[in-house]
Amino acid sequence: MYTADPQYASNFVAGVDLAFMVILGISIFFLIALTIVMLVFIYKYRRDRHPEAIQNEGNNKLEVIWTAIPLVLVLVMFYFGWMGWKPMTNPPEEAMHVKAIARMWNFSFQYENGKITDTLYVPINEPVILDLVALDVLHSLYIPAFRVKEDMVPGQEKVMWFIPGTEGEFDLFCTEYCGLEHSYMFTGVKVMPRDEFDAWITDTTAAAPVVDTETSLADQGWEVLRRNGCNACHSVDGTKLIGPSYLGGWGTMRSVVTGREEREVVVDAEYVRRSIYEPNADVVEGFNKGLMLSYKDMCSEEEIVLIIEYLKALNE
Amino acid sequence: MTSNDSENKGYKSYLEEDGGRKGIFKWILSTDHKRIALLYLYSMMVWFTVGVVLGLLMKLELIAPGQTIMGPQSYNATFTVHGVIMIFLIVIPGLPAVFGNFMLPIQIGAKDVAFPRLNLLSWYIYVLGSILVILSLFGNGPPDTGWTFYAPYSFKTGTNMLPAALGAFVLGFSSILTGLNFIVTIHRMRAPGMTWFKMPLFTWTLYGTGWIQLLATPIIGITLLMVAGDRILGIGFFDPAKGGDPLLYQHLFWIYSHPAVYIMILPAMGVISEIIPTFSKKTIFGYKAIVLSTLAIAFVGYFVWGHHMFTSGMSGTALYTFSILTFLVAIPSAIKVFNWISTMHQGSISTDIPFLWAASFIFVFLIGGLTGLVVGALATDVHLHDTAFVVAHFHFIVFGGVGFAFFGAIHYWFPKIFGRMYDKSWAKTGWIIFFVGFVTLYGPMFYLGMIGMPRRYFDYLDEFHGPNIVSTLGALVMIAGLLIILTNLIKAARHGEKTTEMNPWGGTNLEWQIPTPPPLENFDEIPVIEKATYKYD
Amino acid sequence: MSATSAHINEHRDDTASKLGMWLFIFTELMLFGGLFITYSVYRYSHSGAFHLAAQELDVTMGTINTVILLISSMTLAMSTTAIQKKDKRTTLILIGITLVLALVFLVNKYFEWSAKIGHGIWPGSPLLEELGRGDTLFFGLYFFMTGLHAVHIIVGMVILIVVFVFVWKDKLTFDNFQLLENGGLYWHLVDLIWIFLFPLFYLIT
Amino acid sequence: MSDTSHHIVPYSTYGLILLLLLVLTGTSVAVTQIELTKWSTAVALLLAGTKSAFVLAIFMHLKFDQKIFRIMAVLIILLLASVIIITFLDYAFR
Ligand code: HEA
Ligand code: HEA
Ligand code: CUA
Ligand SMILES: [Cu+2]
Repeated sequence: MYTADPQYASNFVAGVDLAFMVILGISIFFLIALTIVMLVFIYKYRRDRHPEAIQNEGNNKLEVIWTAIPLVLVLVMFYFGWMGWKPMTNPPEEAMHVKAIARMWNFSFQYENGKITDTLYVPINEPVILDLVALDVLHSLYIPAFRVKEDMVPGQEKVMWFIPGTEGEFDLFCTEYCGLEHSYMFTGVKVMPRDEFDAWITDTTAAAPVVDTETSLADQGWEVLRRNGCNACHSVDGTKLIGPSYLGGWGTMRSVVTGREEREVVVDAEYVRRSIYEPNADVVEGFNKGLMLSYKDMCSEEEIVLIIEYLKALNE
Repeated sequence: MTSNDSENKGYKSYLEEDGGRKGIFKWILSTDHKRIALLYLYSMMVWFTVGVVLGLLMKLELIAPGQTIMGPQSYNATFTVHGVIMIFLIVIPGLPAVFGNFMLPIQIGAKDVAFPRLNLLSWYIYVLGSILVILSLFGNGPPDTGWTFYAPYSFKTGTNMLPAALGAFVLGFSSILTGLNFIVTIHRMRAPGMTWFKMPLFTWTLYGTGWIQLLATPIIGITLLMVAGDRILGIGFFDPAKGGDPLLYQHLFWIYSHPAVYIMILPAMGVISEIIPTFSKKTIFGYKAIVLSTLAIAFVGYFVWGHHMFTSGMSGTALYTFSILTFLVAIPSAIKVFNWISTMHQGSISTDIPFLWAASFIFVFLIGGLTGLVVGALATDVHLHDTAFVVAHFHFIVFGGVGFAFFGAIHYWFPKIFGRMYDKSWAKTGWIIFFVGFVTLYGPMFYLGMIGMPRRYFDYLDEFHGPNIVSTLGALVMIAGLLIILTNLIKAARHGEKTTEMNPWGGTNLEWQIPTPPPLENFDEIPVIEKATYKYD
Repeated sequence: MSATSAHINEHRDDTASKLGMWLFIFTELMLFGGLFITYSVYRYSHSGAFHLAAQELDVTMGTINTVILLISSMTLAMSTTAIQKKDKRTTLILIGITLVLALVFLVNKYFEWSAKIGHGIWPGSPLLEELGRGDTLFFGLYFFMTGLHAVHIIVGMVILIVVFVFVWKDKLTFDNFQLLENGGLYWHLVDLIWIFLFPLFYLIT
Repeated sequence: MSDTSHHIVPYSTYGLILLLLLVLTGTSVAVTQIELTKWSTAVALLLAGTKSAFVLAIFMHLKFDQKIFRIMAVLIILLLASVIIITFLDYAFR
């Protein structure tokens, strides 16, 4: 949110907002001044009040003045814009690294200890460096409250950094158009005190798929699907999205295209596994190749078993 | 258009002189620059209607969070086709092809453009390109890449991106040929005495525009061909998996598309520079400064493309160079604004409808231009890039600028073109409704962008709801205004009161010194120009 | 065409059509300019791979083609002299030689390309995918740029054939040969581009 | 209506230029055989630039035509060069 709150949400807010003030200030001044002058002229020199125009072809002195003044003003604007931006390019040497991974259409964040989440958790008042990774197409990571944004380009290593300054939850959007569910590619940043963060990051129970007996296997399978963002492309209710729906798939026959060949396969454990690890090997007829990436690093064999349980449960 | 009109007037106007052809061939085979101008006008009206409806659909979708009238795929296709139509089919060719074609030869005292048949061919190419764009709607579904066709998404999507890109490629040809034609016409066909610094300012802006069309358009042509190569042959120019660099695509795209925004705005500025002196009954203030600023915009405009890529990961050096160049290109625009307002000073101003459009142009252009400065600075653009703020900036300047100038132009030259007059009070009613709707529609988007709503979002969080409602209401108001304006004009073109008055507004350029509507070859005898333009004495 | 519109086309302005041709040439320059930008960027970021990949190209073949194009440019330039000297026969012969040379160029190009394809190198071929990114880009650019250049050769040939016929039928004469000159300008442009393509692809080993 | 008095270029001029172009081509091929490493591209481009200057001036008659054509050609080549240089402000400093 846009506020003049002295408790800045990140270390960049002050610089960026100063640039805003300066540029918007000058702009609004010119807008109002020029509009008023124009309206006054239109009123004062209306034809019925001023029937004879007084000819005047120009004035070189004036031309110079109104070239020079804006020139100085834009240089001032440039300067403030530059100063607000410069610190963004200089990440500190010592900082916590988080790998931010974007794919169609979700973010995931991987911490130094291997923990993966779909929301970004960071400790307050400490520099954080995000290593930006895009797996398929361009995405862009934008945290309005922090005034930071950087595109994520597949095949390029880029970083962004900030020091969060206010506790709380903030929005995090994808701002580079990336296809169907671009507008649903958002999540949050949670800024918390150091001790809370330490407790959270060492608590690995939430991340590993421990087979607990409390929740059913199928529910845990759903949890896996949700965490990996599969639902962006696969529906539960049979609607055709980017990929085939989960509903009514298990155990049936499917026509798939393997390479150039068409063939019929049964949806069994092997098929599901292959669809997750080598999604482009067999492409179900009517869907496009190349849209899904392998989830080999993100989804373990045990998790696939849970997913299969979920698919089976859907058939009931 | 009855033929015995000519007997009363003693000459045959271009509307009656049909070259002995029949039916529609009277138009589509004519090489008369004035008829070709009208061909462009009519075909653009069709696309324009489509574009406006698509814009309205988007606003309706955005009236509330969640899905309201269409799904995400349709929304993505809608803004893509809306952008492609508006940019490539309406505002880039718009003013040059319609009013440039009609007025340029007349304003410099020529009988036609240098290559009349090439001129007609350009129109056919335009139609071909627009058909390709429309074809992209069928088959695998309309393209969903945004008008920017950013790689690598543009060759990953399964939709019909290729026909749309090819359409843009073909339209580029039309644009190049028009520019070429105008430049040669201006160099070779000025009437005796029509020296460079006696040329009307509209002609000057067409000259600047012509050069941009000629020298920038091929870049997008080749870029789209490369994308086609990536899609069809799998070459991998822009495919990161094959070593290509998606950022290079952005460079190439904007090397064209930034200068393209000046293709749009320069003729618009030209129109304003015509209207203001006429209705102030006063010589334009600082003629030479305006000419020089036109050339400066055309030239410096080539070197600022990187301001669309501030967050893409360019080198720091490139970032601040582009930022500073962006600020420099704003100066010549400022010079123009100051000169326009000074022209009004001590004038004798008639607030007829063309003048109202021109004055409101200055206001919305100021907003659009000044917010361009906000996104031109590095720190602020990092926050605002790809948010609703940018959408507001370019609607204010593209359609506030070019659209307002277009309406100004059509109201200004209407009697000359059609030999008929529209209803002035309806025109004013339409204008005020349109203006109010316009500001209500796009104003809230600045705020939305500042609080962080990304663009190309089919759905949004609840916190963005309020301003979006206002904006949609504004759209409805504006469309009402638009309907009034268009109905008034269409009605007038068909049944409006006939006029043969040569100079209804008291203008000084050559177009006001020939009969209304103009005869086939504009001038019986090529005029000899002695006076400077915009001279009132 | 009616009498009136013929009237418009009646006057002839050679400078205007020459200017038109030059403007078109500028457009073409920028078209290839986009590709040269692409080339220089990738050359810069994959310079090692470009050097190695270029060894695959046949310098002799490239040199021969350069020579052919240069000669054809000269013969065509000479034809404008010939026509001004009212020497129709020489004019036709010179244009004819140009056309033959253009054909030889294309035949050479054909053999060059098919040799590459024989080695498993074509845009998006599996071999390129193995060879890596620099090679993919180098050969992508190679095929694209020389291909586009070849298209220009073909267009140029069509123009020259038209010119040839017009000269033959005396539609172009010593005092009215702007079309020949424009065709020449176009042809020299094709030559001009090759002058840069040749060192950039063949001579960077 | 043609206001250019056509300058008839003698055949020998064209022949001479061709000879020059061939020599330059030979040079640039020869130069790449010796290792100049980082200079070889610069030299090749310089030679190509010289060659194209000859083609533009003589074959394309810029030398004999009105000045305006020369001005335009030079400006456009400068424009393309500036665009390339500005693009490299990004790539060279990444
Ligand atoms: C007609 C079209 C047009 C015109 C004329 C302009 C003019 C300008 N534009 Fe705009 N622009 C677009 C169309 C246009 N733009 C479009 C379509 C996009 C979005 C593309 C997309 O992503 O889809 C865009 C996007 C865009 C961006 C990228 C934003 C982003 O994506 O992050 C930027 C950034 O610098 C920018 C800047 C400018 C500037 C500085 C000017 C300047 O030329 C404006 C100059 C005018 C003035 C400054 C006003 C008059 C001056 C005064 C009254 C005097 C006082 C002034 C001073 C003190 C200097 N524009
Ligand atoms: C000329 C350019 C132009 C025009 C006129 C418009 C007109 C409208 N636009 Fe715009 N719009 C774009 C160019 C334009 N648009 C572009 C380039 C994009 C970006 C696409 C992308 O992201 O890829 C965009 C995106 C865009 C979005 C954002 C999508 C998103 O990011 O989520 C929205 C949202 O509401 C919108 C709404 C509208 C509305 C309601 C109208 C209209 O309904 C308003 C009605 C119009 C008028 C009242 C008249 C103006 C008059 C003229 C232009 C001249 C007339 C000419 C002739 C008659 C020949 N548009
Ligand atoms: Cu990811 Cu938009
Ligand atoms: Cu721009």
